[in-house]
Order: sequence, then C-alpha cells, then structure tokens
Amino acid sequence: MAKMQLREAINLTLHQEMERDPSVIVLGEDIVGGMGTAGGPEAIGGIWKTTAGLYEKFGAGRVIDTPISESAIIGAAAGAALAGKRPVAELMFADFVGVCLDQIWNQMAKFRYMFGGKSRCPAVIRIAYGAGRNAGPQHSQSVYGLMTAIPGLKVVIPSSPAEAKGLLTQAIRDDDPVLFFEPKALYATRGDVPEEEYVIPFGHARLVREGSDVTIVTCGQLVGTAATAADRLAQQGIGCDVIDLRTTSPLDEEAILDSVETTGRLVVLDENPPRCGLAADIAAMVGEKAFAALRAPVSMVTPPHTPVPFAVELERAYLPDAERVEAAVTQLLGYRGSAPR
Amino acid sequence: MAKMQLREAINLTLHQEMERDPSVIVLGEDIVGGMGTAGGPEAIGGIWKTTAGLYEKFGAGRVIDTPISESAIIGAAAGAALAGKRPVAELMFADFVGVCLDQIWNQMAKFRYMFGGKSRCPAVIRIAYGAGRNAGPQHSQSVYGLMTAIPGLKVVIPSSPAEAKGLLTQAIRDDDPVLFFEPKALYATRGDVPEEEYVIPFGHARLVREGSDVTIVTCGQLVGTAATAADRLAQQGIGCDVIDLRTTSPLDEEAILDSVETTGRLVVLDENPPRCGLAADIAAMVGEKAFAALRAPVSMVTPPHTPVPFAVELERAYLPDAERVEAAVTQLLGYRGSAPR
Amino acid sequence: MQLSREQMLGAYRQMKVIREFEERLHVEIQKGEIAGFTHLYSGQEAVAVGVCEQLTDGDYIISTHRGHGHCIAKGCDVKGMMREIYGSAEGLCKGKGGSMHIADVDKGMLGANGIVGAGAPIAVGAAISAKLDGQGRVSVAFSGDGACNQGTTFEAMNLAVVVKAPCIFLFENNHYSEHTGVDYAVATSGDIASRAEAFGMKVWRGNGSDFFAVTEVMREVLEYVRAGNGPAAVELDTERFFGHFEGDPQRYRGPGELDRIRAERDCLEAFRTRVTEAKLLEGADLDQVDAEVMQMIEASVAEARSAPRPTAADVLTDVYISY
Amino acid sequence: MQLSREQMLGAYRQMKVIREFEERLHVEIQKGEIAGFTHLYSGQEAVAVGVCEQLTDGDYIISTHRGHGHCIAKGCDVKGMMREIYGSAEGLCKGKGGSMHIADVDKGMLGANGIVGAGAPIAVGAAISAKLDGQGRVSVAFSGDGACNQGTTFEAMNLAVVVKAPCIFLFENNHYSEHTGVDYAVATSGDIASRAEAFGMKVWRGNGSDFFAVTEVMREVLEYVRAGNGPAAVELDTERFFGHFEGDPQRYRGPGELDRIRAERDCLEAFRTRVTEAKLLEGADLDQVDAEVMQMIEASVAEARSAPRPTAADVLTDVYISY
Ligand SMILES: Cc1ncc(C[n+]2csc(CCOP(=O)(O)OP(=O)(O)O)c2C)c(N)n1
Ligand SMILES: Cc1ncc(C[n+]2csc(CCOP(=O)(O)OP(=O)(O)O)c2C)c(N)n1
Ligand SMILES: [Mg+2]
Ligand SMILES: [Mg+2]
Repeated sequence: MAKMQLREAINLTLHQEMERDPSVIVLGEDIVGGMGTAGGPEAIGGIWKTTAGLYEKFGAGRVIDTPISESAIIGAAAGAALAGKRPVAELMFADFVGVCLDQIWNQMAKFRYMFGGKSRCPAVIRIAYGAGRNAGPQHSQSVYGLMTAIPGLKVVIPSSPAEAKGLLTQAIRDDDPVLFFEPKALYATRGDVPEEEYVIPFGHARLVREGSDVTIVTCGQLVGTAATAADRLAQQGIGCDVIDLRTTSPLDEEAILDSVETTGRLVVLDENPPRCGLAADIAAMVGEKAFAALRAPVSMVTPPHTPVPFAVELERAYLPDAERVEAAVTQLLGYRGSAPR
Repeated sequence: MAKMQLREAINLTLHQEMERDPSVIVLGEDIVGGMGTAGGPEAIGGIWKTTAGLYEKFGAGRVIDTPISESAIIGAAAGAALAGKRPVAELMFADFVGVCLDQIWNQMAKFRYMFGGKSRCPAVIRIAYGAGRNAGPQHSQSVYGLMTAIPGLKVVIPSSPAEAKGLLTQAIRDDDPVLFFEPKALYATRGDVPEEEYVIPFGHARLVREGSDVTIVTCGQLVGTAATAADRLAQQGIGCDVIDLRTTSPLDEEAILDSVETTGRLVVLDENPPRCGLAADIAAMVGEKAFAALRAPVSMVTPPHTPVPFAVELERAYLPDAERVEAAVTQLLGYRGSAPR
Repeated sequence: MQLSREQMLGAYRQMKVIREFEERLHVEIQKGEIAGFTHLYSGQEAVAVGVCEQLTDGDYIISTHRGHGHCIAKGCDVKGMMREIYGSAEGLCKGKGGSMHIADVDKGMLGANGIVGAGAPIAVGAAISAKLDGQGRVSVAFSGDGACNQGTTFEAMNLAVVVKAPCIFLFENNHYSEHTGVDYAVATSGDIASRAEAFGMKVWRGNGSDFFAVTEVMREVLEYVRAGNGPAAVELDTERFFGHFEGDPQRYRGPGELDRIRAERDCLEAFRTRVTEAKLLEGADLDQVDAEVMQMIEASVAEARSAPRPTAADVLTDVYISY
Repeated sequence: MQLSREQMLGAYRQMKVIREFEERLHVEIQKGEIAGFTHLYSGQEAVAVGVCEQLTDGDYIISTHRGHGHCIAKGCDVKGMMREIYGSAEGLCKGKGGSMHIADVDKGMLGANGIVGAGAPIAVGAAISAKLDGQGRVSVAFSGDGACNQGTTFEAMNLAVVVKAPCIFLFENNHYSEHTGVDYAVATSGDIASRAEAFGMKVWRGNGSDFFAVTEVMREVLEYVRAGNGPAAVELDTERFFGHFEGDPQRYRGPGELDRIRAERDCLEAFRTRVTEAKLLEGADLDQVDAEVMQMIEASVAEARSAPRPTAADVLTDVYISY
C-alpha cells in the first residue's frame, strides 16, 4: 500500500503492464513531450503527467508521441490491436471524441461483431473527462454517456486511485475495446493504492455507503459527491446505499436492482446532460425491472441540458453537488403518491 | 395536394426555400453529381436524388458539390451560417456523423451558448438514416438518439412526405442548428403533400392513432410500424394512442404525459440501441413526471445492443416490427403488479 | 522482375477469380438475389493482385467499400466470401458484415470498410505493430481517389512519416468517387501522388491496368519499405468497369467510355496478350485457368444459395454483453 | 506598402495592447485571479495585427485556443474580453465561453476555438458565403503548426481550392505544439507551406516577427484572394514568449531560448527600431502609446475584477429549450 495521486496510480499501472506484457504500447499527443525540441524528450509525460517516464523506460517503439490528429491516433490503436498489440491511446480531453468518433464507433466497436466474431480489438482509450476545472464548453464534457450508447464498447470510470489501478489493469488485459474515463478533477487526489498488480473485474459495482432508505447510483468524480451527501444524510438518520458503477457498460444491473428492491427509492447522479444520458438509462432500466419496488419516481440529478459554462459561478451551478443530491433524497422520502397505482 | 415520394417532397421543399430566400444554399457530396466528368453535371441530384435539379436552377454558387470530407462540409455549413447564410448540408448516411461529430457537437451546437447568445447558426444537416435496406453495420444506424443527447441541437425526424415538407421548411427557417433525419427506407414512399409552402412547428407531436388503453410513442420510419400494430390491436378492441414525436429535441413532453395520464401504460418504440437511447430517455421522463399514473412498467421496444447486422434475416430480427409492438402492448395490459407500491 | 510460370499462372488465376466473382455478382444482383449495397471491383484486378501477390499472410492490408478484389487477392476464402455476400450464417463474417465488411485477420486482411478514409489510420497502426516486431512486414492501405480527400487519410500519412511506419498508401485512381470526377474533387487536378509526396514520402506512379507494371512498382516499393525507410505512397491509374454501386445509371460517363475502357484497359486482356506474345505462357494455359475459375465461381454461387441462413438468435452472438 | 503615420501608430497600438493584455494576464493568472486554461499570444502580435489591420469588419477570421491576439486585432472590445476571461456576466460571452471561446460575429470574429483544427472548415464556410455575396470579402483561418496536422485542416484546404473560396490559411509557425517541436510533428521537417502548396494553392512565407514583412505579404495575398483567384496559404515564422498554457514548465526549450527570442524576435522592439531609425515615428510617439495602453489594460483589469458575476440562473439562458 502506498499513498498516491490518481495520476500516479495510472502511471504505475502503465509501467507495470508494459513491463509484464511486451505487446502493450502507448500512444498519444505529447505523452512523451519535448519530441523534436532542443530540450529533448521530456520525462514529464504529457499534460496530465500520466505517462511520465514511460519513454525513457520502454523507448520510442512502444511509447509513441503523435502529431495532433486524433483520428489517426485512435485508428492506429485499432489497427495495432487487430495486429495483436494491446495499445493504450490517450485522448487528452473527452471532448476530443468529436474528432475521432468514427474510429471508436464504426471501427473498433464494430470489428468483433461485423467480422463475425473472428477478430479481437484489445485497445484501450484513456480519456480525461469532466467538469470542475473551468476549462469551458469544449474541455469539460463527460461523454461517457454517449459512449455507453455504443454497442461493442466497454466503458469504465474509476472514482479513486486504487480503483483506477485495478480497472486500468483489467482494461489493458481485456480483449474488447475499452474507453477508460479518468476524472481529470481528481488527478491530484490521493488515496491508498496496493503497489502489486491486481484487477477489478468489469460489470461489478462497488457499494460505497450502505443504507436502506434510498439508493444513489453514480460513477467517477461524482462518487465523492454522493458519499458526502450520504454522510450528511446519515447524520439525520437517513441511510443511503451509494453505488459506484465502475463500468457503465457492462452495467451491474443486479447491484442496482437489489438495492432498489430494499430501498424502493432511487437517485441517479450523473454528469452528462439529461437527454439520452446515463441517468435516464438507469432510471428507465429500474422503472422497467423494479417497477413494483419503486415507492417514488426515480430522481435524476444531472447538469442542465446546456454546454458546460466557463465562469466559476456558472460551472458550480452546472455540476450537481452534494446539496442537490441531499435535496433529491429528501424529496423522495417525502413523496406521497397522489393517485393509486 | 399532390401524391409524391418522400424524396420528392424534400426536393420540392429545397426548391421552394431556395427560391424564396437567396441565403439558402445547399452543399454535400455528389449532391449535383457528375462534376468534373465527361458526362458533366447531372440533374440526378445525389445518390438519394433529393437534390435533383437544384444545380441547374440555382447554380454552382448556391449548390456546392464537395469532395469526400464530411468535417469540411459540416464545418463549412457552420461557417456559412455564422456568416449569415442558411446552409443545408447533406450527410449521405447517418453513420457518417462519426467523421464530423466535432463540427456538429463542439461547434454548431455550442456557438449560441458559448458566445453568450450573440450569434446564430441557422444550419440544417440533412441525414439519411435507418435500417431496413441491408446496408450493413456502417450504413444503417439511426443516430438521432446520440444527437438528442447534445444540448443546442434541434433533432427532427419526419415520418411521411407531408411531414417531411413542413418540418424541413421549418428547419431551414429556424435560427438554431437542426439535424434533419430522413428515413431512407421511406424515400420512395408516397403520400399526399400540399404543394404550397407550410411549416410544421418544432416540439409539437402528432397523434397518429387514438385510443385509451396504451400509449405508443415513436418517430420516423417506426411510426408506420406503430400504426400497423395499433390497427391490428384495434381489431381486438385494444385502443392505442400512437404519438409521432416529429422532433426529439425539443420534445413534446406534454403530449406524451397527457396521453399516459389517460392510458397509464406506455410503449416507447425506438430504432436506437437500448443503452442511453431515446426509449430510455422517454421512459425515464415519464417515470419521473407521470409516476402515479403508470399502471405498468414502461416497455421499451428497441433493437438489441448490437451493430446493425447485414443479412436479411438478421436485420429483420434486429429492427422492431409490429409484432413486437403488439406483444409489448398485450403484455402491459396483462401486467399485474406483484407487490403493493 | 522475372516471374516464374507458376507465379504468372497464379496471378492470372487470382485476377480472373476477381473478375468472374464480380461479373457474376453483377448478374445476380440484377436478378435480385443479393441484398444491400454492393460495389464491384471489375477492371481494377491488376492492382489488387499485383500488390498482394508480393505480400505474405504476415503483411497487412486494409480495404475499402470496394473490397472484394483486395480480399480475394489477399487470400480470403472465395466461397466464404460469396456466402457472406449472400448473407449466409456460414459466410466469412456469419452474414453480419456483408459485402462491405469482409475480413480475415489471420490472413492479414483487416477488413473491407464502409467508411471512406477510415482504413488509412488503421493500416498505420498495423504498420506500427509490424515495425515493433522487427520482421520487415508491411501494411498496405488501399484508398480510392475519393478517399484521398478525407482528413483521416492525410493524418495517417503524416503520422506514418513521423513514426517511420512501414505503411504503403496505395491509391487506386479510377477517376471517380461515386459520380464525381477526380479532376474536380482532388484539388490538384486529380494528382494524388504529389500530395502524398508533400508529406515527405517517396512516391511511385504506375499503370494500374497493367499487372506487370504494378508488379514492378510494388517490387521497388516493398524493397524500400521493408528495408525500414518508412512509409511510401503509390498512385495507380485504373478503371472501374461497373457503376459506383450496382444500380448506378452512370450518366457521368462520356459517350462510349465504358466500351473504350473495356476494350483498351482490360488488365486480363493485357496480361494475356503480353504473356502469349512473349511466349511466356500458352493461350491454352490461360483458357484452362479460365475454365477452372468459371467452374469455381459457379460452384461458389450454387453453394452460397443453399448455404445455411442465419436465425434471429444469431443477432445476439459475437457481443460481450446482451442488453 | 506605404503606411501612413496613423496606420503605423494604430498598428503599434494594437500590438502593444495585445502584448500588455497577455503580459498582465500572465501575472494575474499566477496570482490565481483567473480560472481555467489560458494560452497567451505574447510574441506573435505582428501576425495578428499585420493580418487584421488590412481586414474590414466584413471580412472574417477564425481563431484558435490562443485567440486573444486575433480577437483584439479584429476589433473585439478589449474590456469585454478581459471581463470574459475573468468570467464576468458582462464579459463578451457573458462568462460562458472564457478565454478559449471569445467571439464577436458582428466584427467578423467567428470565435477562438478550443478544438485544434476546427477553425479551418468554418473559415471555408464563411468564405463560401463571402464569395456568394460577391463583394471581395475574405475569410482567414488562423492555425498553428500543430493544427496543420489535423485532418480538418487538410480537408478545408482541399475544399477551398475545389470551390475557389476566398479563404486564407494563415499558419503561425511558433515551432511548438504544446511541448512538441514542429520538426517532429510536421512530417516534412516542419515545412507547412509546401504541404499547402500541394493542394494547388499559391503560398507565401514570411517573418512573423516583423510587422512590416507580414504587412507586405498580406498585401499581396489579399490582392490575390480578393481578386477571385481562390484560396491562398501563408506560413509565418514566429515565437511564443510564454509556455503553451499558463503553468507549462517549458522544459522543451533549449538553454537561453526564452531570453534569446525575447531579445532577438520581439516584434514590438523590431517595430520601434525600424520606425525610429527610418524616422517614420518618434520614440516619444511610441512611448505615449505605451503609456495609454498600460493605462487601458490597468483599467480593464480593475473593471473586470469588479464586474458583475454571473448567477446560477444564467446557466439556463442562451438555449432554445431547458430540460
Ligand atoms: C465517410 C464516408 N463518406 C461518404 C461515403 C459514401 N461513399 C461511398 S464510396 C464513395 C466514393 C469513394 O470514391 P473512391 O475513394 O474513389 O473509391 P471508389 O468508389 O472509386 O473505389 C462515397 C462518397 C462513405 N461510405 N463514407
Ligand atoms: C482536437 C484537439 N486536440 C488536442 C488539443 C490539445 N491542444 C490544445 S493546443 C495544442 C497545441 C496546438 O499547437 P499549435 O497548433 O502549434 O498552436 P499553438 O499552441 O502553438 O498556438 C493541443 C495539442 C485540442 N485542444 N484539440
Ligand atoms: Mg475512385
Ligand atoms: Mg505552435
């Protein structure tokens, strides 16, 4: 066990997996840094510093700094994966999915199915996501909802350094394409991380808090928000199950449904805009599969249906916080059906 | 009134709007056809023939045939719109959103908001969408769900020639970016179309069938499927409201909720894969806003969470049909809550 | 490059297989036997075969929407392909992909591709992998003259040069993208190779209707790329004998154009004339190949027609999860 | 090109405004006054001003993540910009866009842009519109040496040539994209103009640290493009004086590099030397401009600091619908 930042946990995982398996390669913009400069290749490892030291250790053949051309990067990852490698591509901001969606959606995600099950595409795309750093409308989006909508992709969102390490290890070893969303607002967050290798399997949610009154389902950086809300509610005697999904696809429906069977009340806390997002997805699934258990409408706590605004006050109002979660929980507990069902 | 194909209704609309407003321009791949060939510019008007005759009538300045480069096409539409034109760009297949998403999502959709309300981007993107023509995994997708998820876009899906004309007219006159999804399987479908100009306002759903037992909400080419199901059910004495959304954003929540208040039962019929799709979106909205009215779980009738397969038998099994809608309706009517709510 | 008798017969056979595969599909599609959109490769055979005959299973290619020729040339099972195009459950992709998505990764065939321009970056990735393996293997990205305008193609070329990937950008200039002429859409009056050159790549140009010309060019190119000099680009001038897709009225063609290209730029005829005039092969040798190929195509169609059809349950296989 | 005294003073003032705007932001950011990611334009002023001084409000430009200089040069209100960067409700974009999204469509400024390479296609669209209007107006796409590798940039150049759009692709080669050197990322050893040329465009090259050189180049370019000859490309060599974004440790720089470029390639110093040596302006004239600008920047910061802040309700405005 060591205390480390989320970015360090990711860096350690990359080091360990590259050491273990020579077919693991990494590629992306500035993931080395300093290529073609007087200063020379930098150990800095990209603007997030998640790839620091890899170039020095594993060399230019396996640590590939690329020009600004995300379609080429993701396409190259797809091709290298088809050819037997385990590429880990970095997309600097989730918002840049816009310039390379085809390679994710129509290529990687579809190979296995459209080639009749006769190919594997074990590529990982690491993606820094999320609001909270005042990066404005084109550098703050979450995007994991859009990706969850795409058949063939696995979508992973760690919520802490230790989670990041186990989930990234699994992502790299997985034989399907994995989109690995790193909450960029948490890069500097510290936590205890086992130094040895371990995997966290996909499709198994994590119970972060336990309580029998309301279920709160969330993922990524909002897990902390939900936990804070649950802790405050606990002081008022209200018990919440807080479920960290870890992976939105595959989705651990069982964990959600089991909890709702007990609580009868669900808050879904999601960072995507509300329309066709993850909150709606889970609300609908529960509405269908746990209809009889629901004692109140599912409450979806999301940002409004707008781009992510820049100014501090605006972004603060945009991103759901613990207060909004608490209000949603309280409201559910106060719900009295107006008509018989 | 004239009988015409859906493609002809679109073509007529383009003619009328270009005639009326000199700021309307059209652009896309092969929308003229024959540029730079011995045969010369063709009156054929693209592979869908929706732009036939425009070049001859309005000339190369307003009818712009482009190289294969969708990002440039959509970006050019965005730029021309900012500069005061009303561009109508054609995206040959909805699947190609993958190669130009950034221009749709991070550019067009965000200008108004991120420029503080001080710009207009009256661009229309016409997009042929949908399964049913055995075009395989990369030429059959629906995509309107992904687009509905994006704040700032208006998303329109006509279901008949007359609807197409009125909605496209509104799209062209609208001051926000509009994604106009044309059901390609219906291009040759005929219907009565008023020849004069008319608009169908956005955000107003259309009641296609009336009945008080179950509500069926759908759009685009599946409106016909839902109507068929409703007609067959009517013969068994089961009455369905069939709601054609027309626009998925803005969404006519009122029309849906009003109907569900009466019926207490909802089937959402959608052509997107199920995760984070339109079916979930509407199911969740209704689950939240008409909780007390629901007498059974909302039933989501969608394709499975896979790419669109090629073979006739596979695609037939993939795309929801009237039988599946009927089964869903019947099941809802048979629902008996197992536990008290 | 001196080819053995066997190599020549083999190459001719491959070209003939492609030709008859496509000519037969043309007929079957008109009869309504085949669903979906199909893009035929007839006329361009010398390119696919001239390139792929010099590759091994360890080399990679990636193809386009017009992929049948590349697939056959790279060694995909022809009967499996026919079954796929017919949508059989026993097609090469179980009927899930169809004409535009035939792949056989074990043969180094990374897929036909329905998205114009999507192949080039994927080919660069395979080349990066090959380079790391250090065995001199290469990756070939087939692209059309239309695809060369797609941003992905440019990005891929730049990336390949930057990382010195053993990738060959093989542009088949058949003068049309759909209905549009290359002189219009490729801003440099249709000159593709010069644009590739501007990325710092060595480029070759050649007559794509002449198998021997293609072979010679590719010999040089492969020597250059396998030796670790980084990527290269090749522009080959060729002709497609059918429309863009089956059903295309081809009004963009000049008068008599189709007859002329069939008469003057038929790579199979050119091959026959060349080898018989030079007495490298007898006409009878080729006739025999022709007969065998016709029989094989006939058999593959017959078999594809009666091959097992997929069922609804097959929609749900080859996924990691079902919702 | 002979500039009047007024034109010279005006240009100098604009460059000085940009410089001091950026130098001041650098200080304020280090104090923690400003949120988010900010990319400063210091060092490149001669480009923005040399280009935009010859444009009118009817011409369009589109900018990049490093947009302050272009915005100021194109006539955006400086105080409104400062308020925007501070996130005020009365910023040019009401605090919704921030540094990377400043726009003023009425001034022909179609936006800074956070997506590298996204601007070029948008500029082509504005050029298409301008061409249709037939008044000789043009559209300028500012791009960096990194952005020139993005597929969209290539697509835009090809499209512009095909439709003969009056679009100018203005590449500011400041030798770096983030931490990466242009010689590495631009496969042609950093030569951008030749790549543009390969799209069939006429290209110009120049010293982007010399206002008069930029002016002369742009005079020619604008004459060419306004005359209806189609697009053109310009590559200007320049320097950025700060890091990629504020907070960048700049380890990629060579020893003494920052001092050297400040000493040798400062476009404001070069301007001063040139005009005073040639006795076109007095040092005192420039000093007075300097003083006025410093005051204006000071005032704009003071004002931005106390400008009204947005409230939660403002999140929901400027949308066509609220969910
Ligand atoms: C991204 C994308 N845009 C457009 C299309 C539609 N389309 C299919 S083939 C084609 C023309 C391709 O021309 P070219 O690259 O010359 O190949 P050819 O058909 O001549 O073999 C077009 C526009 C597509 N499939 N994908
Ligand atoms: C599509 C996209 N990819 C990556 C980035 C991250 N990024 C922002 S600026 C930049 C470097 C741009 O370099 P250049 O074009 O030379 O402009 P400069 O910063 O030198 O002004 C990068 C990689 C981005 N904003 N958008
Ligand atoms: Mg072609
Ligand atoms: Mg730069």
